[in-house]
Amino acid sequence: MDAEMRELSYAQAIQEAMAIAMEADERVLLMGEDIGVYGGAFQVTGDLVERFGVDRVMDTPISELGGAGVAVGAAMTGLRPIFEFQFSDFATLALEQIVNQAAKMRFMLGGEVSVPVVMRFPAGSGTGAAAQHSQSLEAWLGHVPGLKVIQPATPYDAKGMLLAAIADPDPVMIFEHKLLYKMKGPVPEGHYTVPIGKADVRREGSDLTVVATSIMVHKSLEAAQALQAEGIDIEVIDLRTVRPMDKRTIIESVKKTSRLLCVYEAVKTLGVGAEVSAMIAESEAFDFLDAPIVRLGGAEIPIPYNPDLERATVPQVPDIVAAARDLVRGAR
Amino acid sequence: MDAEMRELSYAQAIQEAMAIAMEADERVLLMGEDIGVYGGAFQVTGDLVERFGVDRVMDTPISELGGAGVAVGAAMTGLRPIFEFQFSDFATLALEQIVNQAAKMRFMLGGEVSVPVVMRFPAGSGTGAAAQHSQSLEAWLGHVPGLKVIQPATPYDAKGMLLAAIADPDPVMIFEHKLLYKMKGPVPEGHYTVPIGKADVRREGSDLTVVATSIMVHKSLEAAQALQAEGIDIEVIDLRTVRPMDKRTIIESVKKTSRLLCVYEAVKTLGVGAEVSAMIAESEAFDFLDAPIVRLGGAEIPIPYNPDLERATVPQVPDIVAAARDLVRGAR
Amino acid sequence: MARKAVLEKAAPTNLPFAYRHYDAGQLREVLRKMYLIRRFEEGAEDCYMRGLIHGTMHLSIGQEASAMGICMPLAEDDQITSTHRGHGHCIAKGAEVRKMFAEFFGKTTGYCKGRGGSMHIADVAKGNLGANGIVAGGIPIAVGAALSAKRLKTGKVVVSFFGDGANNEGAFHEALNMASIWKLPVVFVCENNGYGMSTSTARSTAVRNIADRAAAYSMPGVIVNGNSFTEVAEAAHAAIERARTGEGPTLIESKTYRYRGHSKSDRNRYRSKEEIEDWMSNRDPITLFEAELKEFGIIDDSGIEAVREAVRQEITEAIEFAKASPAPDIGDLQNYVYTELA
Amino acid sequence: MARKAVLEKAAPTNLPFAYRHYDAGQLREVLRKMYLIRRFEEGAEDCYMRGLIHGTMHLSIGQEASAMGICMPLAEDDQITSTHRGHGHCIAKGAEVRKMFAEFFGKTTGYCKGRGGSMHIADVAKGNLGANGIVAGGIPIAVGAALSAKRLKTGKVVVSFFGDGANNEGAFHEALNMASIWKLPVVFVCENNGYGMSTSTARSTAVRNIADRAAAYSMPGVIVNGNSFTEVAEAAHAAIERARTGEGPTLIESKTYRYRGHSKSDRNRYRSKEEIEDWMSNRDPITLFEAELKEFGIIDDSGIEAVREAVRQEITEAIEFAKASPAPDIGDLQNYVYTELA
Ligand SMILES: Cc1ncc(C[n+]2csc(CCOP(=O)(O)OP(=O)(O)O)c2C)c(N)n1
Ligand SMILES: Cc1ncc(C[n+]2csc(CCOP(=O)(O)OP(=O)(O)O)c2C)c(N)n1
Ligand SMILES: [Mg+2]
Ligand SMILES: [Mg+2]
Repeated sequence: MDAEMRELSYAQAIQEAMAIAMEADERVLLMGEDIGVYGGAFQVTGDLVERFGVDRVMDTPISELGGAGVAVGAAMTGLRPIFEFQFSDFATLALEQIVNQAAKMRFMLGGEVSVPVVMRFPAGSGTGAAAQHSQSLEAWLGHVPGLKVIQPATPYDAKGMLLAAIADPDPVMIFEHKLLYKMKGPVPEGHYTVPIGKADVRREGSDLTVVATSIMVHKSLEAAQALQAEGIDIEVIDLRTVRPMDKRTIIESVKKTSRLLCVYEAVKTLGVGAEVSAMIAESEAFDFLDAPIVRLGGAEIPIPYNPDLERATVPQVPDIVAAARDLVRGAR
Repeated sequence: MDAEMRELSYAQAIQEAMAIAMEADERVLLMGEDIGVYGGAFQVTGDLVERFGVDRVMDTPISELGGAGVAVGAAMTGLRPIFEFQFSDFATLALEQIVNQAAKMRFMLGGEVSVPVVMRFPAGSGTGAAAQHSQSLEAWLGHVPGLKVIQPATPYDAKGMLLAAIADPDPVMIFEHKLLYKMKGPVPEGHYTVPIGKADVRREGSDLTVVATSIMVHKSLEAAQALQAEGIDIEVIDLRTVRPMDKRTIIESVKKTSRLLCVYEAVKTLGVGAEVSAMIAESEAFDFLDAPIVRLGGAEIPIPYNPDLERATVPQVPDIVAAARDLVRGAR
Repeated sequence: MARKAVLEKAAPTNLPFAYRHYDAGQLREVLRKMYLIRRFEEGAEDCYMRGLIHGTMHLSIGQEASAMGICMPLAEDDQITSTHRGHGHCIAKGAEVRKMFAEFFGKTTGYCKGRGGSMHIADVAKGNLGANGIVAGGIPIAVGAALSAKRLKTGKVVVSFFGDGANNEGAFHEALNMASIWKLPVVFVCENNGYGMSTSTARSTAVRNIADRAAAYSMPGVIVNGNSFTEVAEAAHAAIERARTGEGPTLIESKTYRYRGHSKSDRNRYRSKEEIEDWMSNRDPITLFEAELKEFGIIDDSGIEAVREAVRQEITEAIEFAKASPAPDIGDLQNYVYTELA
Repeated sequence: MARKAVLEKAAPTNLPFAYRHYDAGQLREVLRKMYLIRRFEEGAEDCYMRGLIHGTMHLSIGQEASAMGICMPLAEDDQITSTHRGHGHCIAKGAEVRKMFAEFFGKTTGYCKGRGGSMHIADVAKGNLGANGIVAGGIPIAVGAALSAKRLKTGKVVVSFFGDGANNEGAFHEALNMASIWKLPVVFVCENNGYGMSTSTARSTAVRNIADRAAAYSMPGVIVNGNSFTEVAEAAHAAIERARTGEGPTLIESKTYRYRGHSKSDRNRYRSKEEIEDWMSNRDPITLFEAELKEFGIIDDSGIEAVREAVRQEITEAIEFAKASPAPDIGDLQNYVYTELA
């Protein structure tokens, strides 16, 4: 860690990125419910309202569709809004503006406008908030051309990818796993970007490629660590961007390891891992495969309230260990 | 075709299903924008209002979220509403009620209620209605436990699956391709059901399995016909149900043909074909595969207005022919 | 009965609505339930602090008169939709606190068998169609339930509870409009506690009173002191009658206050200690109700003590029941997603 | 100029707003544009019938005074958001009809390079942020543009056009509320043509006038005869001034009528021939405006004929331009999805 690195939490890293962007560019402003004096449902905006005032840290009424639409209109006309949803589940109210307007506007208008809006979605389970406050909906937005969709897994990436998103001329959707907010990690001071559209090989290995997203990156790294003792050597790729997907990095890895396991929290069916799997199955890496492509995703149920059920709903380290072991040992 | 079979259009078949259900059960009622005297944007409800009156064929205000919510509430309390969206694109306004409420209600309440609502979504491109009126969003809903999601491809299935949907105690989402509405086919008189969750082998073949959805079933059958002349023998499976998916039928077919091509109109990335591909790649059929699994899906763009561009955006018969030929000939 | 006689001797027209309309036994039961709500929430809060309950919760302490005033005039099979701040509505509509605690503890004996938690408690048998985690999510559902009542001619009335923050959601607008044009038997109850999370109505809402928006749907808009049981009950009674007789919906704005933070993550930086203190000392709904009951001779101090003691007992037992109840089996994870077919 | 002198001799206070406020040249230009809108749509309809244009289209024939009355008081760099029935707004805000026809023909010379078609025509350079295929979809976007105007201090005012049907969408409610609490420079213009597709306002909307809903957002609600250019312009002028001086939004309800069916699939079974006939014969906005112009001596019959001829010419040339323009290259299918980085 070099001199300018400090340990920051994921939430602090996001906050710092927003502060840097707001400092540098008058057009950047924050919108969302209770992001002002409350500091945001997850304290991500924190005290920014004190630094930048209520005109740039705007509490919106509880109006997700209208609020998102205001952000879209503002982005089309010169501002650079960052819109926070309190929970990604409430995106269900705003998809009209996100998908029909923000994503398609440039195309429908033949390239005459850009929509540089950033939307932030606290996502995922693990907080006991039950079925309407725990969903992982990144696959929906990953299905939509015109959007860019990212899932940073570390404080470093959260800051760098958010700064890249703010600089991006097109709409960028950021899914932030709530359980990551308090996770700490090294974060450089000042401005830097982490490119959208590049996966990251978090750990090199030769026996199996694990492509994981968001919090599952950490669980997969833990699993890899555990399997090391058994002599199983796992490569862990942090997908980081759902759309556009970094196919090359994954393909090269699978060509090397000949095995692929996709790990994600969202409902397994039609989750991001389905795309990763299908992409590999139609790529040149297909011929290198020595085993079926396995996906570990969320159970096919809404997220339950009871903590034991909740945990059982999404992949945990032992599940990853078992699936990886089976794949490498040829039990599958 | 037996005595009671007539040729009906897909739209007429749906209308007939609704009429039969309404005749048989007072609790069945229709809701939607301009479904009364206008007959529906695609003339699917037609003159039903004259037969059943405005209390059972209810024109709603232009309020998709509220309207869907009313249907959900009515379904929870004794009615059996069939809610028509004018275009599936407007589902973006109502996903809160569909996904957070209808889909999860039974689970969240520990099994204390059922939500027997049916929602109908005219979907797909080909009418020159451009990016906000041409989307195929079935993959989104296919990602949601608690929903059943179907895409009937023929008048026969449209009627039979709709009748199954109305009888189903849980929320069923029906995606109807607009270009199918005028397609004619044999439809039995009276009540019959086609089960939700069963794919249909529309054509048997030995060289390649094509899994197609909705209008792509017909294009795939046409392609199969064309390839017959080249001595290529294709099996075409009509997926029919996105959720719950009929894995067994597809797996058995691929074990037989050793090759899989998925054909669907929605944006390729994270479309239904991604799930079919991934499902096969992790199944026992993996070991039978002689070629990569190929997907033909929509281009990664919003649907353009210009008719030539519009056609080029989604798979057409020659694309299917070429992809199938390449797969069977080993060019891939 | 003796007390009722006393009441009848007093000049009836001068008596507030509740004291004309309900007998002493009923009024004492209202007091008991107001205590039950408060002690239930205090108990839940305590269990949460002690780490026995996970997730979050939204307490309605300070709003008990509103829940009771609205639910008292409802018939047993009338229905309600509730909110994230719904424990009061749930108890007022007849729920058993032990099954509520069991739900908080994530147990199979809970109202949702441990799947829903605080934000999804429902009691369909008693007409509570459920709390809701989505602000304004229950409003269209209530309209749908009212549509069922009308079409199926059940005679039921449906009440939709929601907060001041919810009135800026599109769902509010769409639902009230439909209820009005179709003249459905539904009563919209906005419990205005001054804030949607940290955002005051002045900062979020373009009208002074939420009830002022009723005119945009051609329905009566009524403002009541939400901390006065009798005021709330009187307005609810009228609105429910109106709904039941086919005259359509009413919007009631019940002005009240929550003492606790929005949820367990609230730093209370958007309001002053003085403001909270003022409501607690001078406008507490239970204190006000007790004073009235005593004034009209319906209960005395020892009677109140007995109520409190009974409630204390019931809460203690309910928590014990919840603790002792079995947790769900992990093997049942997939249950209740779809309706099990016979 | 001579005509202006004539006007000035008349008692100015008795003159309707437009005739006090605009000079004769401007007023003749308004007439020309009203004709341009109508002939544009007639031309588009004709091309559609002859199979030259695909998809569908929504014609605003009969509503020309509303589009012109609202846009006339706008400055060139003021902005609008429009609707599926947006050709009139587009032309009124300064668009070139040849680029509009080219878009209908799906050509690269069209406003959207053939990607958008009728429902997505925009002219960002002239301040038209776009038609919209989603009912009420443009309303929050307009509020966002007004937020930009306020924060970036551009002095711009934004007008959001929408129909009566749109007023029942949640987006309407949420957007008007936000515009009001933030006092944004935006004018909401509801063009009430009596129907959302087949559904009359009486059957869809719980208030008699859409403008009655303005009170729910503490903003002025103004009703005007949408077929009278001067009435519309007067209300628009006041609302735009109010917005520009920082006093916040206004809701204008412009009562008008569409002669054609909703879109090309309409069987017109929800209204009577007599009703349509009545509007066409007795309240046509162009006929009314011409009569006023003649009454005030601003134009005579030969002048009107010249306007018509010029418009006819422009339309013919525009269609030729569209026909002769190149179609997009299939190889460019992927363009414009993301912003091309330099
Ligand atoms: C659609 C939606 N947006 C935001 C939230 C987060 N949230 C939960 S409660 C709440 C405040 C609600 O305020 P109000 O309606 O006044 O109810 P109160 O909490 O005051 O009882 C917010 C913003 C949510 N649950 N749902
Ligand atoms: C969200 C949405 N719902 C439904 C439609 C289909 N639709 C297009 S125009 C229209 C009627 C709109 O009525 P109004 O707002 O009065 O405008 P008008 O057509 O009368 O100009 C409808 C229902 C749509 N485009 N968008
Ligand atoms: Mg509140
Ligand atoms: Mg209209």
